[in-house]
Amino acid sequence: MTAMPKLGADVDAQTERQVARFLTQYTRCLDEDRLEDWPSFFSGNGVYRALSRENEALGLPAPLMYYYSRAMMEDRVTALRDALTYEPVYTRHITSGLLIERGDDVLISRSDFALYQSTEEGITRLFAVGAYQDTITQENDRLAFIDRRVIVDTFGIQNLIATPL
Amino acid sequence: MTAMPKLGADVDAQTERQVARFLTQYTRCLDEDRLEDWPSFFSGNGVYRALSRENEALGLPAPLMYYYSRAMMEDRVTALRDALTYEPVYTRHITSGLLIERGDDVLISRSDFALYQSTEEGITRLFAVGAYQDTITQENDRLAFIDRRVIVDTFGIQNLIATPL
Amino acid sequence: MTAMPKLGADVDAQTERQVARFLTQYTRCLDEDRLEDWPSFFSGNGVYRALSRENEALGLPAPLMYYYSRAMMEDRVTALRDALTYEPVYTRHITSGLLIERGDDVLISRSDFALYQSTEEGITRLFAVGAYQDTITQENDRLAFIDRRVIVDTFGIQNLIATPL
Amino acid sequence: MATQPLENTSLEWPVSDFTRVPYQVFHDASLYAREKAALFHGPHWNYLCLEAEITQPGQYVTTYVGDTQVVVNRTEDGEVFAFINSCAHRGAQLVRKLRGEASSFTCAYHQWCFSNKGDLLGIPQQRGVKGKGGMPKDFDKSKHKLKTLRVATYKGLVFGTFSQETPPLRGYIGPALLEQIDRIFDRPIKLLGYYRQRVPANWKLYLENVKDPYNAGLLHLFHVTFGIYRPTMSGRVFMDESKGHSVLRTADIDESQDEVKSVYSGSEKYRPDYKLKDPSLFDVTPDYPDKVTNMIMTIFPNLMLGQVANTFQIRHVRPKGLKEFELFWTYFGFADDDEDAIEGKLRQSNFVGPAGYISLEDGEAGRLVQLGVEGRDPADSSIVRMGDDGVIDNQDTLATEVAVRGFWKHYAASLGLELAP
Amino acid sequence: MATQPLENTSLEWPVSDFTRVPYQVFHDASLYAREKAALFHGPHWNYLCLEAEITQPGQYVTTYVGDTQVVVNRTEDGEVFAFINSCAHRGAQLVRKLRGEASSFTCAYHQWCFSNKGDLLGIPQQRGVKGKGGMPKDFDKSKHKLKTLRVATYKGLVFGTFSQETPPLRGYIGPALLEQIDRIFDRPIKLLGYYRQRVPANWKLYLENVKDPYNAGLLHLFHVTFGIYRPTMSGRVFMDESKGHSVLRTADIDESQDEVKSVYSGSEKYRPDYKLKDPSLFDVTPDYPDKVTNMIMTIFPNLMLGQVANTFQIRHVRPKGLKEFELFWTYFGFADDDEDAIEGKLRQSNFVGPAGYISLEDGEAGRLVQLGVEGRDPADSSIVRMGDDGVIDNQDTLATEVAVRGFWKHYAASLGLELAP
Amino acid sequence: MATQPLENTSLEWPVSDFTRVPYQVFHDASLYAREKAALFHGPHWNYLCLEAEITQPGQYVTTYVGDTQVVVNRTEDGEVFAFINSCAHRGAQLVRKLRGEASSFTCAYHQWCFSNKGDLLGIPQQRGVKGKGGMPKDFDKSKHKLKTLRVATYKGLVFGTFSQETPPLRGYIGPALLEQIDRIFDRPIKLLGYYRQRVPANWKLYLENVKDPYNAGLLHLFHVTFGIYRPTMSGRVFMDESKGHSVLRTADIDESQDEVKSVYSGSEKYRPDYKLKDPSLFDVTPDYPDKVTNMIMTIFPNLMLGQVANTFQIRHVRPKGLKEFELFWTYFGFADDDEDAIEGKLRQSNFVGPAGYISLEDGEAGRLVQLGVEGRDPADSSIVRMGDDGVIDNQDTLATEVAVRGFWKHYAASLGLELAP
Ligand code: FES
Ligand code: FES
Ligand code: FES
Ligand SMILES: [Fe+3]
Ligand SMILES: [Fe+3]
Ligand SMILES: [Fe+3]
Repeated sequence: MTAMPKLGADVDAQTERQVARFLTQYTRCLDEDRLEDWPSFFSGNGVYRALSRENEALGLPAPLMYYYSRAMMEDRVTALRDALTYEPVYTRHITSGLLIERGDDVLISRSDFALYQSTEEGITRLFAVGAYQDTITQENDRLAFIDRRVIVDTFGIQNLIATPL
Repeated sequence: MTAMPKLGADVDAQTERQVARFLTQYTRCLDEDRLEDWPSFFSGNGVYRALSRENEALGLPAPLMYYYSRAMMEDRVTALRDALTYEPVYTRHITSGLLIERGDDVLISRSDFALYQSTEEGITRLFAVGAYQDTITQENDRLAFIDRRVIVDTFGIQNLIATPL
Repeated sequence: MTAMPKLGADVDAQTERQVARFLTQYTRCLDEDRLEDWPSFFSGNGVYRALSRENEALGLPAPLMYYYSRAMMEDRVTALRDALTYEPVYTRHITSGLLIERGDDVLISRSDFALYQSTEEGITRLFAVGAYQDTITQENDRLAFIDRRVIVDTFGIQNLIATPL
Repeated sequence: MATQPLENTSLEWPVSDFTRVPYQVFHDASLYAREKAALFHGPHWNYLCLEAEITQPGQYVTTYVGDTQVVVNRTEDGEVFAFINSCAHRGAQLVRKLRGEASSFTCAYHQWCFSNKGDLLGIPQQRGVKGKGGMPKDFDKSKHKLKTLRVATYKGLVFGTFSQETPPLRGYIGPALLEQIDRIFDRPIKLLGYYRQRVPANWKLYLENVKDPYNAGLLHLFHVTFGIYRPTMSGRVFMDESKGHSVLRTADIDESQDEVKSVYSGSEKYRPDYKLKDPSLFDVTPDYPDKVTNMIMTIFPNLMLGQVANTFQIRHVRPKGLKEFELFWTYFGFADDDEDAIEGKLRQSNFVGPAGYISLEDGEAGRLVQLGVEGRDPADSSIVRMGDDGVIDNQDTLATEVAVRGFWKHYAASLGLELAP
Repeated sequence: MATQPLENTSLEWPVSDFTRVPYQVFHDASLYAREKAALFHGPHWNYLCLEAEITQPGQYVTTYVGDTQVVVNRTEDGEVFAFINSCAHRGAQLVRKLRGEASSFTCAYHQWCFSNKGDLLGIPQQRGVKGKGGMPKDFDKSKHKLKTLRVATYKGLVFGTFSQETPPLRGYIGPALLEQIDRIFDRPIKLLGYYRQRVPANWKLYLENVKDPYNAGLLHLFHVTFGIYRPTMSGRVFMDESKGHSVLRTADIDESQDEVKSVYSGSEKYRPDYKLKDPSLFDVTPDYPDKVTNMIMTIFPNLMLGQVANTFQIRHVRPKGLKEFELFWTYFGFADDDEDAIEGKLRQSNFVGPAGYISLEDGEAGRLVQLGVEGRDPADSSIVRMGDDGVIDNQDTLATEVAVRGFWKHYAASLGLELAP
Repeated sequence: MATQPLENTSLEWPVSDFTRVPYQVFHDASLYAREKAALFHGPHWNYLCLEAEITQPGQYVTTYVGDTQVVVNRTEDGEVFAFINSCAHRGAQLVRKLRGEASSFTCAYHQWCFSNKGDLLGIPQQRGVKGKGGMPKDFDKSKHKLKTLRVATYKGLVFGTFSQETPPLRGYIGPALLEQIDRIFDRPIKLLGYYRQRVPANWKLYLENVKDPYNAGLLHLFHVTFGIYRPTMSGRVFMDESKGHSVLRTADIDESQDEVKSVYSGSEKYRPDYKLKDPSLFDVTPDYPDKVTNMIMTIFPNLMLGQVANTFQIRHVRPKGLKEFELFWTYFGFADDDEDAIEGKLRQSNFVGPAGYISLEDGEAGRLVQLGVEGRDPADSSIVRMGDDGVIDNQDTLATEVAVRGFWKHYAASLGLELAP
């Protein structure tokens, strides 16, 4: 029954709550501008990759963002804090559509997001909608991303992408 | 205490998770353009009806979409695939506000949605916000819509409605 | 591990469901225009306060809305119904990001929202995004807000705020 | 925009038989202002609403004449009055709900109060307060009415005009169209609902579309495959004297399948094989014995009244700036429809409206043309020659665009556009 | 827009006593450009900010003069300087945060560095690199300052002007208004917060509103019912010489309930019966003994300074294009306010701001008028006769629109608009 | 806009050596229409796409010439044809997907069918139906082609022009730039992906940016600190005859750290101390032995072709109205790249595109300048004197803005703008 994949069926309520909380802590961390904490959501050699839905659909590999180590993510944060010139905005993530299934030793998670940016003058724009495709590991009883792929529907990027999605 | 209706109070956590997953699988099916699977979320003589909040408020019956059998839904999908002329877009549903209560042999579910459309050039527009009012049945241990009513707040439709909401 | 605060860790699934349902009943109450029920979500001397993210960031106290008793909230509703001149709109809340932790005798809850307004001609605008910061009490086995702080990112208010957020 | 003088446009019409339409008409801001003055505020009858929406004294509904919001209401003595929704004092929008009931209208700003005929009834503090202030002694309430429209109705259709020159409504519509209106409104109607579409196109593109039987059998597979509309059916296009109004009419008679096959040889749209898994959509008893499956009437400038199978509807084309319009549908049945008849009309709502198998493609056609023509040079023009060049007259065929030419002829005349030398 | 020549508008004023306002002023794009040149970049003092926002040397805040963003900052020697937020090199926005601290400003694009007085301090690679490139020998840094404004302050209010012709600030404001400013700023203030509203209306509609005591007692039930403002109170409207500035002032004296009843006979807005379930909103000690409940001052072109009960605020009307403005509120109390006084002002914030019982209706009034007037013919005009026609002068009544006429008189003069023959 | 006559602008250029650029060029609507006619539909070669995107017969891709959408496709005989995406009948957008395969194109509206060379192949009901209607006898399909462009290619770059006057492509580009193109396209490329940015700025601000080596070493910390680009490197700026095209080129040679220190003394952007925790970003083998780290070529009017370290890309600057453009990136590697080389280019995608350490700041620069200049008086202008005044010619330094002046010189000439007297 295609509409009823086993997807997620075999994950217990407790795990589901734990993953949901983990994903929420990630977006809240960004929305509260605690960028320095962002890399800590990933395992040491975790991969963060943002891809336009266009390249994805065409099977083209060029990523919007591509960080393949926690160290690289820390470099990004340093650049954002000390070096790069971009518009300061407040962000707000709204998420839904969480479905989880268990892979071998990992959790496979899918969810959707809408990301809003508000200027210093309080004007809000929808910056992007898209999907999170995550592979999550349980390291000494905390969760961490092994791989987070962000599919961006709004790939006609409004000027630029500074902070992670 | 009007603010604390019994609504949902008597549905167990397990059922709540199951319905949440079912509703998410529905929107994901649409967002992944698996239209062919859409009718399978309904029971054989299930009804799908989209109504503008305007007609709803005025008590006028004219629906935006009205399919009263799975066969009719399959006809719609065929027309969308083979015949109709409309703009190709990527869709993304964001949902929240799920409340469930148990009717006799059925589940009554209420939830809200925001539906985004992104063009082939990556420009995203809010296409519609609204509510799902569902009657769900448990058929041989899977769920299916007996009746899905989609109330559309954004009834000043942006050009046209092609794929189901 | 900053990214993994204990936040919410110690709240049981049952409580989490109860709070989620309570918060959803609040937004649904507003979206269904049952304003008269709005004060009943608060304890008798509960406080409702809306603050712009700008003032919040600057540490300035001036609130957008400030009601410090259920009676005051009832006064607001009466004014909205009988006296004030403002544009009639349909509202729709989309929420996510619920994290709960237990304080002493109270529940501390954080969540995010996007609020849409649709005109009588069916045109929808994003009215505001922001966050709810709540202190919730359990009074004779029902929940009530002791304090609901609404942080408004979209503080460049589109004309005016009539109904509560 | 509103301040654009009437003269200020560079457009001249390239050909005298209107077989060409300069694309400029779809994206020239100066024309938009000119249309407001010449068409919507000029000597034409503009559709306002249905009497069925204001059956009781005190009922009002808001509508648009061009992009000007207008209030229409029924007075105690049963008459219908209409006025611009703007206060006679300092211009505030007077009525703030889309529809409702009121015996008089009080402005929110300073509470000037107007009768439902538009007369000024009262002014707070007219004589001042404590003997100070107030209006000048010579202030004359009778000189401060709301800006009203002349109103005329025919068979429950309500029209209004700002001009004194506009001829009587029946003459304006003309006998050929009146007959078609009579056919539909031979009995009381019953309101079934509204639809609203915001189409990203100039409003005139929708008029072109619904005056064009040529696209009807080519854009819409449903029309063709399920025999709602085929150029091989018995069909006619006819217009009024001015050529600004038109009717496309098809009846399911005199058609042979060989003809159909030959006309659609090689086309993807005709699929004799195509079947519905649930054909109950078509399993509805006709409302009239005359085998008419499709009747699309347009009344200049921006009204469409139509029948598609068992569905009956008003489509009011409301400009919202140069490149957008609201297509406002009033969907109705008949007071004496039984449950099955109503259910049939609700089923067939799947043909029409924003999601309708047929109508959704008309919105898309508007979008496609607007997109396409904006890339063209201003001097470029469309080719409107189907049905032959030259004189614009009624034709007993659906392989024609003559009614489109008729529209542009009357449009150019109404705006006072010159022909290119 | 910016390239619109000053002459390019068709507007002539219909009457010499400004009892009529052509609706064109609210939707004519050519006027918007003309306002920028004549009002905002012309010989007028435009409000910038409060000194209380830049108390320390190095503190800066951004603001707007018309729709031009301006940076205001305090230098080491305690002076206040202001300049357009655009680099003298290739025009980039120089300051990228709304407010902050900086002793100098470096442009992100090529790192030209400017002093907080607007002088060009340094240019990377001015002498080139390795003996090649760089600026011409004759390049003179002193010729490339930022575009600065003349700045003047009064009682902590900071104003700026681009013109050399603008008269001294005190003279510009005039003694009658200075006295009212003195009343409020008799002691140091304390910033309580900001509010921002994006009102879908032409900016001048807000000025009309707050210069109009006639609406104050009619639009706002709270005003009336709870005695914050009633036309039956002792009230005055007075203006400066130019009539461009104005004060509306009411004190809760000389009022009898019979008068109130007679004035509001038949009105829905006055509800003597109306009670609050929680009246603590009004249970706040007055800040001044003079029984003044309401004081609304406007300083031409776009500043409002006001007291409503215990609330004190700046309202800066910032145009954002022809049909939108930001209403930027600076809400303040006094340095010596005790906790109760502050709490009282926070409570009464429920009167003002975007959600305030009173102020929310002023945003709505702007929206309603903009909506209403766009439907009207360009030639139509509003009626502004309350308080009599003819000479524009101070009046001891609130049943008047005279200050609205004063605004338009000075507006027309400032833009050099002609009277219709 | 499209109807704007070519003459209708008030702009005169203030100085003959283009060391000043009037800010009007970035927000004057009349210029936008003029650019469409003179640059995009005029005698210039506009970039369309890469041959690599349409390698097979029948493949098509849509692109833009100015803001006009154009379809480019390869025919059976391997030729490349291009036409405006608007039907020859009534103008509908013909091709409705961004890219795909088709041997012919059928319009959705009335199914007119066109060959991939733009010829009209067939018209439904041309001879009418049942002997009635149809096209006039004299209707000549050959007179109703799509609006095609002349197409020319060089090393896989596809260009098109609407004008017959445009000189041959090689001559248009000129030998100096051809040589740089040859360097990159010495072997087959491999498409890696696309990026799209919607930058809230006039399209010409992006051209200014990428023709300006002066900002390259000042705006971008990464450039400088990690030695991708420093003015102290060996660098050159050269142009074609017209000065409209340009190349900025830097090679990592002849640089001493003392020079670097002296040039960046006092600057925050150069951080010799700055280290990456994960430097693998730079741990990629160069694609060429020539030590070139940065090559930015622009071909008038709106193409950029560039190398940044190991990344190669097309940046097509697509105007979307006066104050917005789409920066459309085509990111590519080479057919013979091995896995490591590809992986290296994907890593270094972190330099470029909407989120790239370097490129994100160029979008921001555009936003900042647009914001800044809109506040300035129309008469104000930018200062473009780095690299000296006077004659516009190639320079062996990066401390120069000469290529920016070259752009404006050719721009003014192409639009036929006068010099101020
Ligand atoms: S604007 Fe209507 S009463 Fe004043
Ligand atoms: S634009 Fe400011 S330094 Fe160049
Ligand atoms: S518009 Fe293309 S076929 Fe008619
Ligand atoms: Fe059609
Ligand atoms: Fe007011
Ligand atoms: Fe750059």
